[in-house]
Amino acid sequence: MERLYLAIVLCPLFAALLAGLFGRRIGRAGAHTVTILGVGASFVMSLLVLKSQWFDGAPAYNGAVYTWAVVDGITMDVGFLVDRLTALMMVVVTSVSLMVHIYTIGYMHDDPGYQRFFSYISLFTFAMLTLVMANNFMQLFFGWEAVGVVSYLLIGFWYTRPTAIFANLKAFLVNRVGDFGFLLGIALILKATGSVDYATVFARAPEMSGQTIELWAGSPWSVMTVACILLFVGAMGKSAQMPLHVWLPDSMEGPTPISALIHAATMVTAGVFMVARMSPLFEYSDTALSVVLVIGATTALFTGFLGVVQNDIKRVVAYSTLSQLGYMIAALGASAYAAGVFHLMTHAFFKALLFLAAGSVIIAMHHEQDIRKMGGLRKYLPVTWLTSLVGTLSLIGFPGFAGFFSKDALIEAVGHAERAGATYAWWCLMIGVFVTALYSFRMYFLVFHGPERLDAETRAHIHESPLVITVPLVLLAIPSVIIGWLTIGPVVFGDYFGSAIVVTESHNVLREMAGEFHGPMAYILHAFSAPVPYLALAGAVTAWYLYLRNPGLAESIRLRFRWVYTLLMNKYYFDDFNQQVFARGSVGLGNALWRFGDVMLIDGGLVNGSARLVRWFAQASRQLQSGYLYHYAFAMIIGLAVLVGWLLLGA
Amino acid sequence: MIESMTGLGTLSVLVWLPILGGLLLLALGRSVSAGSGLRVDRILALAISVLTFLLSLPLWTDFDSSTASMQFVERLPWIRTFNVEYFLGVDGFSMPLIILTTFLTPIVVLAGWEVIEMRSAQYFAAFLILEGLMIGVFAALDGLLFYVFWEAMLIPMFIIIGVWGGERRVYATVKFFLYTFLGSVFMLVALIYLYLKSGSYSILDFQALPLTLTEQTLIFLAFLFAFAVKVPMWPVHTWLPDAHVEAPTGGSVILAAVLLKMGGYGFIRFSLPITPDASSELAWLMITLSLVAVVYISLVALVQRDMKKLIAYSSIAHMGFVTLGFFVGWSIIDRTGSTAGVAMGLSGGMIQMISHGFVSGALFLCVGVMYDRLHSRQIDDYGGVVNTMPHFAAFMVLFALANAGLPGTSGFVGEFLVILAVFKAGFWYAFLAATTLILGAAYTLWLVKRVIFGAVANEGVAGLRDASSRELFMLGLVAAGVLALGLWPAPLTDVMAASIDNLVTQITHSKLQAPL
Amino acid sequence: MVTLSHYLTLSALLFTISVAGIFLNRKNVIVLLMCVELLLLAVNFNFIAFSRYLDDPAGQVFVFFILTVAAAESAIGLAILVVLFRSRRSINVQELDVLKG
Amino acid sequence: MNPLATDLATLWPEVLLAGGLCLVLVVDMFLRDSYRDITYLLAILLLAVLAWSLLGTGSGTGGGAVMAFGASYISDSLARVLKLFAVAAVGTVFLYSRPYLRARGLHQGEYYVLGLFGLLGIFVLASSYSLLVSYLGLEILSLSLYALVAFNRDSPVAAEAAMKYFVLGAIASGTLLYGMSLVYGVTGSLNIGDLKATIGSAEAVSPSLWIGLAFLVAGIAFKFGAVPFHMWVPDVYQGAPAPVTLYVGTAPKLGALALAIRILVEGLPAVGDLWQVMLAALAVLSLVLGNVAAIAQTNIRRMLAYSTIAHVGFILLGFVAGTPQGIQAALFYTLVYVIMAAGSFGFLVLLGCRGDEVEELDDLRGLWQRSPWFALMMVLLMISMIGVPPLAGFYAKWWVLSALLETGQVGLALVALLASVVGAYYYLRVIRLMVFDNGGTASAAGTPLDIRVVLSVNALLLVLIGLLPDRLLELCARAAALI
Amino acid sequence: MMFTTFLFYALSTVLLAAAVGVITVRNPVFAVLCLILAFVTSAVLWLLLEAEFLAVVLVLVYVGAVMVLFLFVVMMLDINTTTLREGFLRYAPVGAVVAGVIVLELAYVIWFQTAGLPVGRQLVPRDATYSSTEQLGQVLYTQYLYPFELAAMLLLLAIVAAILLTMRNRPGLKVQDVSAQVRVRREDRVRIVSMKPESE
Repeated sequence: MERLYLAIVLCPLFAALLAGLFGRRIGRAGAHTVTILGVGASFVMSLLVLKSQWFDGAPAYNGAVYTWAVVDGITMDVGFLVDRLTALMMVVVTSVSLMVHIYTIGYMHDDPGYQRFFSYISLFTFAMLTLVMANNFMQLFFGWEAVGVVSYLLIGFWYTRPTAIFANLKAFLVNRVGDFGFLLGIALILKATGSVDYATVFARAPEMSGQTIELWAGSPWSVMTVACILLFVGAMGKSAQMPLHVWLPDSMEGPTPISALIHAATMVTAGVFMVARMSPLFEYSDTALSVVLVIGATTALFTGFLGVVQNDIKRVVAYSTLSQLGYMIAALGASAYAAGVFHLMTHAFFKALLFLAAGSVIIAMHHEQDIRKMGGLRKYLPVTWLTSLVGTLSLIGFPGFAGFFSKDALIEAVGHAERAGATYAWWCLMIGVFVTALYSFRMYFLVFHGPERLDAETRAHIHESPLVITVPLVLLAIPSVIIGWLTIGPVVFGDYFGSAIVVTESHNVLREMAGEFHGPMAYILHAFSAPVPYLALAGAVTAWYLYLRNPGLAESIRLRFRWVYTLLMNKYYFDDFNQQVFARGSVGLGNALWRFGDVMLIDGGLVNGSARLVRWFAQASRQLQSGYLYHYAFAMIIGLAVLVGWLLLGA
Repeated sequence: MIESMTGLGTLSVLVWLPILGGLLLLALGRSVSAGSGLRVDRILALAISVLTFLLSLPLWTDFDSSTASMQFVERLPWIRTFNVEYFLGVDGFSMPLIILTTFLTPIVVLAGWEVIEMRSAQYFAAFLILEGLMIGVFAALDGLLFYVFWEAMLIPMFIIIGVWGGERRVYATVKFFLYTFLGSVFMLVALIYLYLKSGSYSILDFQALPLTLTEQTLIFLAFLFAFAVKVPMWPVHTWLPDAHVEAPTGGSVILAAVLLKMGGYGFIRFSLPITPDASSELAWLMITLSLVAVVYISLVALVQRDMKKLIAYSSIAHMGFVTLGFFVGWSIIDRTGSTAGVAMGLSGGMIQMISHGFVSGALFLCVGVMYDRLHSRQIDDYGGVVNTMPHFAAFMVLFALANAGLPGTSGFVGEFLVILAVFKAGFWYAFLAATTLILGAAYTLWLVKRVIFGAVANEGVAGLRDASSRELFMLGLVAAGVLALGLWPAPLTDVMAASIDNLVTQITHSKLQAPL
Repeated sequence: MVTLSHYLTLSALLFTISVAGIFLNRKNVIVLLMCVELLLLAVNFNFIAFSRYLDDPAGQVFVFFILTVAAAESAIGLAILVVLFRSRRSINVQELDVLKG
Repeated sequence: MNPLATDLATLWPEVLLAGGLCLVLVVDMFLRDSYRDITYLLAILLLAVLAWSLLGTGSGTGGGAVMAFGASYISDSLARVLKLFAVAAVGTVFLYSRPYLRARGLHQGEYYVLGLFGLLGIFVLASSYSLLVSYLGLEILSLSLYALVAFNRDSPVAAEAAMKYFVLGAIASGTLLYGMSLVYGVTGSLNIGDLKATIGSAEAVSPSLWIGLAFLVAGIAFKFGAVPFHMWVPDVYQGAPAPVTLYVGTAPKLGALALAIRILVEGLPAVGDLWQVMLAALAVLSLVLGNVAAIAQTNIRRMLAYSTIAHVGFILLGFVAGTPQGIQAALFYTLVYVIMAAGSFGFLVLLGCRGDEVEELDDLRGLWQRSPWFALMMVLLMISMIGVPPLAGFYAKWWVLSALLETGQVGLALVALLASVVGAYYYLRVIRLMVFDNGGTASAAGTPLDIRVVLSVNALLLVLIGLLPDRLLELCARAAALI
Repeated sequence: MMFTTFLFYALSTVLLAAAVGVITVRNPVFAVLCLILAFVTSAVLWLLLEAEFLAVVLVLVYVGAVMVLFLFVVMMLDINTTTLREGFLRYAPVGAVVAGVIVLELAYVIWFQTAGLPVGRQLVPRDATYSSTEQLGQVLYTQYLYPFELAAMLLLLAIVAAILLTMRNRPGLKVQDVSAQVRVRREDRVRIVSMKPESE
């Protein structure tokens, strides 16, 4: 079995290396064949793993591949922990990645960096797999940073665009802020448990929860709380939770496929996965969970608002991603890990779908991304239209669609949770439902319905995208509809995860809900007794009224609430704040330290200062050597007199 | 304790082969250097350095990593009058550093391959001699022998910077010389004092010598002067940026990759084992200085407009981790009362040294590659290099990421271990140390953004030709090292483990009681 | 009653006068040479006085040699003086200031 | 065998030297200028014979001290070593000087004769065991030096330098004599052995002895050229003809060392702490002033003069330590210094021996392009002067420091070190001018082979000593062991 | 005794006055004369100390030879006597201070810190037959042979040096070249001219 896991990880890597190093030799076709084969292989194998885990009920595998290092008696392995959670993630990652690979053939087919791109996304798949399959923190951190780097490279893929290279630097640095906390969290865990290996750490979690640490004198904190919060800071970075969410919208500077793959389906969900993976730790700290809950809910709502005012098609989807991530995180915060991960899965499909659809639209519009310049595309892009309708419905949680099950479940779970901030979170999420529907359908209507606002020559050439693009859309549309129906039972309310996720009884909201769960159908019906569907519907209708029925109203509203609008347009001024305070601040500080500390004090004062002093002294001493014999003699006599006097006085 | 052997062995060969080779080159002089009809100097230099590297491999392969005692020992009387010996040997600390040296020297020779037109024979000769001396420093187990090699290194470096350097080379090289010279004279005093106490110059005897706390403190400070300048630690670091900026590529590489390591090595070989109690008394100072180096210097690096200066400052910041890792152990013992984590800090520091050798060396090579084409080190003169030099850009980005401590590259391992260790000493230490994740990434990647990425900035950049196969080869070699060390540091850690454990027992055993 | 101290004092005074003469002299070098002779004279006084009071001939022998040396010394000194005058056309002490700094 | 015969037998080096000297003098008188080389060769031959015979006896029984002439003459290992090195130094000086003198029409036999006279003075000092003999030796040395400095009769600066040297030297010897007279007055003896014997605790507290000591120290310090009795050094070094500077800068230091060791260390150990204190003060002054003042110089020889003063400070520190260690260190330092000085002044003579004088530091610019080998040699010399291993200069400093630290005088050690760090600057400047810069005129092109070889050997000797210092260290240790 | 004391003081006064004169008088010739005076007086003082031989030597050799040499040089290089002397006056005070310090230091020791000095030791009475010359003669060539020889070398050195520095053979100097005289041949001296006899 171990060989299989290794193969799953390495296939994409080798594919990436081939495409990257020998791209020129093997050519475009070669590049995409190799990588698609690689990812495809690991997708198939992941399915096998899932099967063996789920249906054959194979035990979780936890083994080392090789010993990375042994330091101070602490062994750090590179190895795999494959249980049902991992298996699920592997399938999600590889499948979406496969779709994106195929889709890329069409999307990038006239880009000079074709091979490079394939190599990158394969490399990403490798990194993501090592992340999810890791069985220790060191490797987790490795994957964690690796995906970050690949996303850095991919956001800056079009490196000649100033915006792109600004965005990728920003993304990397903001992620680094997260990793900063993450690394400290790991360090704390090592300090507390003396190991970085999941199994050992989880085993020692109980004793760890007892310990306390003094961050500053006289304020003992529960080690568990501090560790979990620190780890969660990492998650905030990767999964773009407020206030570390600022990088995600800018990351849309990258090519659309990676927006789908990395910034919607997989990498950004790493945080969710990580928290779920760490459930044995988080369960010991209500404080930490509350933090998670509140942050998640806040992100879910407030980034949703931002989606309403965006006009760039990809940015709208990006903000919706942010808000959906908020949902997942909130679910985790409510100890409904399963629900979180479940939403992660469904979201992976429909959000990838939406992105790819958006990409399809963008190609059709010849890289025009402003939805105000679109409209009525339905008749030009039938497939795209249909699939994105499916995606949108799934996103807003239209009953029966995948998104419905996941979102409804997690909202309910949050509702059940009794934990500090739970009610606040519940309200955020509820309003969020409305907002989601509003901005999703706003985009949908503006793009596919209503009057055509596109210019003549675009209209002349516009046509449905080729098969390599539409097929992935369709392939993604299917799970977006049905996956929820099929899997909610076992995954959320069943014990699919088994030991992979640990929830203490008192927290186990899903267990409570499981009582009322009588199959998907019943669940749908039951849902109508709750406000969620109506809110979604309301949102959709509002969107329809404002943006199709009489757009003037939308305009007038915007004018009425200009300050809200500007606030939203400026994304609550987060970016400006960071730019002014952190970027400017550190540069200014650096300049001050350099010019004053190094150049002026140390170099000017100490080093050159002493040199100048010596030189001055030297010049002065030249004056003593006047050249006059009598001065010389005088000096000698003085010296003699002093010597004698000294001796006599000394006596 | 040490099986004494007479006659010259591997280490002597490693020390003297390059030196003699260098002298040979000097003797041949003009007749073989650039401009002369047949130009064999560089080939000769390359041959000698590669041969040295190959001869140094047995150190690794035949190394017995189970013991902390010295290996490949050579012990001959040298100055009977003062009981000074020609005493060479390696343990888990010195061996990797020697390998690093022998590995990098051929690359340095390659770096000067076509670039050095003026007095090339002397150039290569200087580097070969320097290599021999550096190996000598790492291999010497006799205090005076160590000092001799240590000081002698100044001469070739002084010449290298002064002759083949940039505009302000004289200022830079004199500053370099005087700074280091000033530092090391204090070490001389300490060595003599230890000799007077112990009756021998053997470092091992020094380590076994019981000393009072005041003695230890003074000796520690004396050594600190010497090593802090070499490392360099804030606030005696200002020679480094100047030296780096003015030095030729090869000089910068050796300077950053090996010479700075002498300081760290000195701490491990002298300060910690010889004056353990003073070290624990003054650990707070060392930790503070290291943290200052990490934060302050990183911020300074952020605002540099000269690539070499930037990398020089980043070197200082990274070396801060070395000293941090070495000295955090004391405060760990204070806080936790156990030695768990001390070894982690030490090995973290050691690995950081090796890794920094690779990474900073590589970065200076990259700058050199660009400088050879555009003859500018100013960041503003570049931009969009990737458009014209894709292959080179790939390497540069790789090394930049390694410099930013990306897991999978060597840059990560040391910092990771050190931060893990430091956390045991206290949250806020770790907090400050970990800022390097952000700051390091900030200055490195910002540099990359301004230099490598973006549209072609000017016709100068537009005219660049991509790295030649020679340059790619040498960059590739280093890259291999960076990745290997990052993906599988186990071999290195295993080699050091025994010596580190031994050191831990040494330093935790107070000298104020009976000798060890 | 003339004691040893008297003679010593006398020589001390001579010594001082000659020294003072050397560094006060702003005129010509030849006076410097004379001062040197005075200096030696002072020393001779010491030796002779001591040898008398110690009743030991060594002191007188020493003086004998000092006189010899002094003669040789003044010969060379005067020779140098001549050379100096030939090349400079002056033996003014204040003009001997080419070498300085 | 009557006592006089045995005395003369022990006296053989001086006899040989004096006899040979007269021979040279006589032969030279009958030579036409075109045959001056014969004088030269005779002188060299004489020195060779001396060296050979000294080696013959020196290498034998290390330290059997033999007295003669009523214990006013001593022949011990120290004397032998000093004489040997003095012979070598003077020989080297002669080898260096010939082409230079020839190029300037100064090639007269008197140069060699006076040189040999100086050597005789050093011999006398080296094996003098009585104040009287020391004084005579000192005068022989000094008078020949005065004459040598004025040797170029047509050079006004030389005459000025000679006159300054003479007057100050006369004062110094007067001071020395005054001191001797007081010591004689207290102890009633001129014999060093008797001094050591008679000065017990009672006499040690006699203030007049102290004053005498102060006068003695002043005289010795002048011979060394220690601050504040150093004023003659820069002027003489700059004013004298280069070969004479070469002579003045090398061999006489051995004489001064002998004077100091015989009188202070062997004669007046009872008041050791007093002269150690005085010498400490002089040493510190010399170290600081010498190193600092050298920085501001533009004339090479003047700079080297100040560096000499600094080195003298180090030598005196050896005496300050007072222990046998210290004396041996001082001896070693002096020997090494003589080699270094011979090299660096010889380098100037070499550059000047085609007629064009090399005076200013700037003349050295870019020498490496024109004559790389000799630039390298000079670099070695300078590095050795800084005291950077692996050159001989380092071990000299190292030994002195060891001696100081052994007696716990850490402060002095630190002062010395810091001063030498400051000093490093101007030696580096020489290297920088020769190696880093361009322009300048000096060149070793067309210089005769012999002098080239001598210089190379001279410089490489420092490297040899640097790599294998043990022989010389042991030699010095044995030479000064009996004190 | 009274007489010697008086003599001592008188001569000392003269001596010191002469010494001061050496360094103060304007004309070097006078300076030399002062110096000679000083030597003569001290010679007499040495007689008081029963060092007749040295006293005689001082007068004969020193005054007779060296001082004459000085005088000769002074005359030879006629130095203008009107050289400034306000320099002297300007520096006199500081000079006086330093000189005073030295004198005080010495006097302090000589009079008050006499430990170790043979002061107040009773003079060994000497009978009329005693001769310091004899004494010197006895030790000079035996005990002090070595220094004596050295002195010889020293004088040789002085001769060599003096000649080297001062003697120079200028061209056009009227000297007799013996070898030339010996080498002369008849042809150089006699010229035979043949002329035909006059006929009438």
